[in-house]
Amino acid sequence: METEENSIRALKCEQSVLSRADGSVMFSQGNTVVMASVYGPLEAKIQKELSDRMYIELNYKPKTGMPGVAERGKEKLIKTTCNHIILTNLHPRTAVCITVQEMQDGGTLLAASINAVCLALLDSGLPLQCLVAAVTCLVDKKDRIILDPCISTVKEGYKAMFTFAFDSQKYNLILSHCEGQVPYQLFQKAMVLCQKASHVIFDFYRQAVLRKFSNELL
Amino acid sequence: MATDHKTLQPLEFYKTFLDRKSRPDGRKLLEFRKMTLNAGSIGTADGSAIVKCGNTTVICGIKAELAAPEREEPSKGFIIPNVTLPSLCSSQIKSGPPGETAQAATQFIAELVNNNIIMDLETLCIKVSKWAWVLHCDLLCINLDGSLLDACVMALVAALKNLKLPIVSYDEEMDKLISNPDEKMGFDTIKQPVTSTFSLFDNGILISDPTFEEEQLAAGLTSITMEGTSVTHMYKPGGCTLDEKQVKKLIQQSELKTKEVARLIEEACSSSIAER
Amino acid sequence: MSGNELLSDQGLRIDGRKPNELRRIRCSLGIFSQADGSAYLEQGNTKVLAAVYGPHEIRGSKSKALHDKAFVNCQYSTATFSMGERKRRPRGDRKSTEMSTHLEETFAAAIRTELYPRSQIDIFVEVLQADGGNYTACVNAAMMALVDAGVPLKDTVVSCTASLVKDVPLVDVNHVERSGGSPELVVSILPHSGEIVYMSLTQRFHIDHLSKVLDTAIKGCKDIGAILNEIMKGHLTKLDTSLQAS
Amino acid sequence: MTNKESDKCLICTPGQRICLSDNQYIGGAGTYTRQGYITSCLAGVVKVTSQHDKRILIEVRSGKEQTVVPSAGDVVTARVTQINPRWARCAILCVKDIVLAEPFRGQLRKEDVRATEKDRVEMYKCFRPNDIILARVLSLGDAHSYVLSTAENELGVVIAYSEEGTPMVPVGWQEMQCPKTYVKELRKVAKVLPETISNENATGV
Repeated sequence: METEENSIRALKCEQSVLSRADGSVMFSQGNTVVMASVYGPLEAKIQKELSDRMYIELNYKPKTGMPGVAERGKEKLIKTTCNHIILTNLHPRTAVCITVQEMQDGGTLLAASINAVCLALLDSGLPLQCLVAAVTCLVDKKDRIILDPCISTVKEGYKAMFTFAFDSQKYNLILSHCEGQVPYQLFQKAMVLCQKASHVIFDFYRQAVLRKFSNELL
Repeated sequence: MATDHKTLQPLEFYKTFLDRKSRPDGRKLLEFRKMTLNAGSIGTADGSAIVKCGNTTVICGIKAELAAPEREEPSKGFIIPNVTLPSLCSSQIKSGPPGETAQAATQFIAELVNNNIIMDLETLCIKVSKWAWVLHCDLLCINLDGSLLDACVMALVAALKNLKLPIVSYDEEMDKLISNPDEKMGFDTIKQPVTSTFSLFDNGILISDPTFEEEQLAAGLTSITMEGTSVTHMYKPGGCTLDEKQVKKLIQQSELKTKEVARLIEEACSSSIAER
Repeated sequence: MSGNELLSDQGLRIDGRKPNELRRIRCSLGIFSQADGSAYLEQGNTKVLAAVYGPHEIRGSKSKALHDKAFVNCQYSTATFSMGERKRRPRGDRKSTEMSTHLEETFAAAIRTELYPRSQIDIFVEVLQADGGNYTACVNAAMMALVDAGVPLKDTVVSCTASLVKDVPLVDVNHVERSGGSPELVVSILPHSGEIVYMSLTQRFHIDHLSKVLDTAIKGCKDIGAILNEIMKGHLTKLDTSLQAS
Repeated sequence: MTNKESDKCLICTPGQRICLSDNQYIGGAGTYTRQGYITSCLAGVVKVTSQHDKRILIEVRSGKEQTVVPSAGDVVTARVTQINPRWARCAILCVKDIVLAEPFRGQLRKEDVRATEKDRVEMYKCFRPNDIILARVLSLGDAHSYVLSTAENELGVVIAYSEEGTPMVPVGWQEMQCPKTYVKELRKVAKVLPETISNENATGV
């Protein structure tokens, strides 16, 4: 069961695209395009204020229509991931407002929005404990694991689709979200594959930051 | 004095228990709470079940209706789950529009149902692109004491097994549905996924089937849904990290619970009340 | 559903009860860990849950705070699977808000609210299966939950319905009898002092019958009160050993 | 109710008349007098205790610890949630020794912190968020919070956490020290001896 396509699609990102946001990024992974913006730390509303740490508010905006229950599910996933990677106890009684806007659905929306939020946080200069990289992989009908599937392979139908996110220190699992049913060994194999693929994304982060500061230093 | 310590310094109070590998309610770290299941207890619902995992109690009531299937999937019926947390179930839940926990739980159950894990939606279709069954599964949590997803999935599966629908046939020329009320269609052959929730502490300790306080104090939460030996869903919404060893340990632990619950559901559907 | 089906000539009702016979009552207390007080009540096929939180700090708008007594906040909601066909909005519709205000007025009269100034007592009621007499089952369940929560009450509150078919008063009306167009008198009383706290009548009947139907309803309330007291005492004797020690 | 001491204790329900309230009987907790009768307002066991002045006290005790609301004059345990130069906002956790199911909101004004030189109090030198304090309820206050005071020696900070997060040890009635980093922080310390402190520290106070 070799995996023919084991590379991550082309990654492109442009940071500080929004002038008024503290951190913002337009991120694209293959033809999935997501925009993320970070406003904060700002003054929290009275009832939302936490006395010992920063309150994180996250809104996920779909391309068309109003955010529904599915978007609320995604919001909770990304929000608890941010709660882990941002050092929230350094800014008690404040709030940060993170917005994720879907621009184009190329199949792996959840992974792309997590990577976009991580880049936006990098751009905003908030204190982070570690970085996070999310990878999606798909097990098609013939039990082949396809990494970072594009929308056409997803539309063909699949047995299962996994999204894993790893931290940059020990590459441990931070977030996992799966659809579909698959035997345990295949699940384990998919996770290990995604873990290796997350290195590609961490290197991309390093280059993005390098590119950003290089033209500023010139 | 213990109750003061618990309210003033909840985390330290709990850590003293964790160091001795036990928990305030006397359970070991990876031990599940007592589960009770009672199928078919609501007369007005087509299928119903009440599940009690420890103190967390969820009632699932299914009402069936008829509707035309969608154009893109003309041969599929619908299962519409809806998890409601009334303010009756815990002091933290305010009355008003559903909060984040309720919507996240509804989304979790919707994903489980939509990709044919529990049952094939084609069986709900009566006449392709004309008539299909719509099952409104309402999951009502009446006491929230942690690991809500475990109780919801078990209640939904038990209620679906308990569901009885009249057999309906489509009459071509009269363009009408004929149903003979005495014959009932059961759904005993559906697959039975089982969810087990664990909460993770930053010093690497994993505990299973957390209560409401344990969920608040924990650094992370994960729910693994399995069916037999295959993994259906590993839902880990962020929180502290897990390495492969820990993931393997969690999956073995939830395999144990899967057998336990499968037997419980079998017992419940034969007699009406079962306990472990 | 004409009269003679509701009441056969031998004087039996549809479900085989005699006109002055109550439906079977089953009740259990202290069934939830999260609530301060909770109760589950079955009256015939009507199944109701009640939970009490409080007295705690005023939540939401501060305008509701009463400086000298507690503010009683009730919420009545029916489960979507509790009726024949699926109910779209379990809480927001007019009938639920009306029921909630009636519950609030009933219990504001019964609870000794002057002991807890500027605080709030929440009573939540959920109807799991509705077979007529929903309001009465809710009042009885909420009262048992308040007793379980240890909230001081001036007196217990008991509620019962009564109807009139072929000049024969029926007590504890179920859904079939109510939807048959026969009148329904709902009464809530404080049994020891005999005061009527809440009374409502749907449909019409002649004024001469009023006293007859009202007496049946009040007698029904007193019988239900006696049954609930026994259940309360049974529950307390179970806890008695711990009471002896304290 | 007959006067004889029935061996099986009497269980009463709310609204049940217990006995005539005359000078010989007085109603205690869980009862109230109505139309000349002592009536019980709880479901519980009737406790008959005869007092030293030969009058008999009738009480009703229910299984649950009775629900209580902070009232003026009670000593309460609270956690400080918010500080600003004029007042500190806190969440009242326990009243006397009964733990509340849910915290009530309390406010400690600057002039109620100390009995001596009331006006030269600096709040940040006395309290920090997340400290556990003992305070007395002065009054019900305005619509949404109770007015608290720590103007006595036994009232003030009982448990405080240092920057590093470890519980600190009081070393004076104005200072507390972190056992790990030995950093001294200013607090308005309550002169109560928390059990966790061994005796030889007490002499240092």
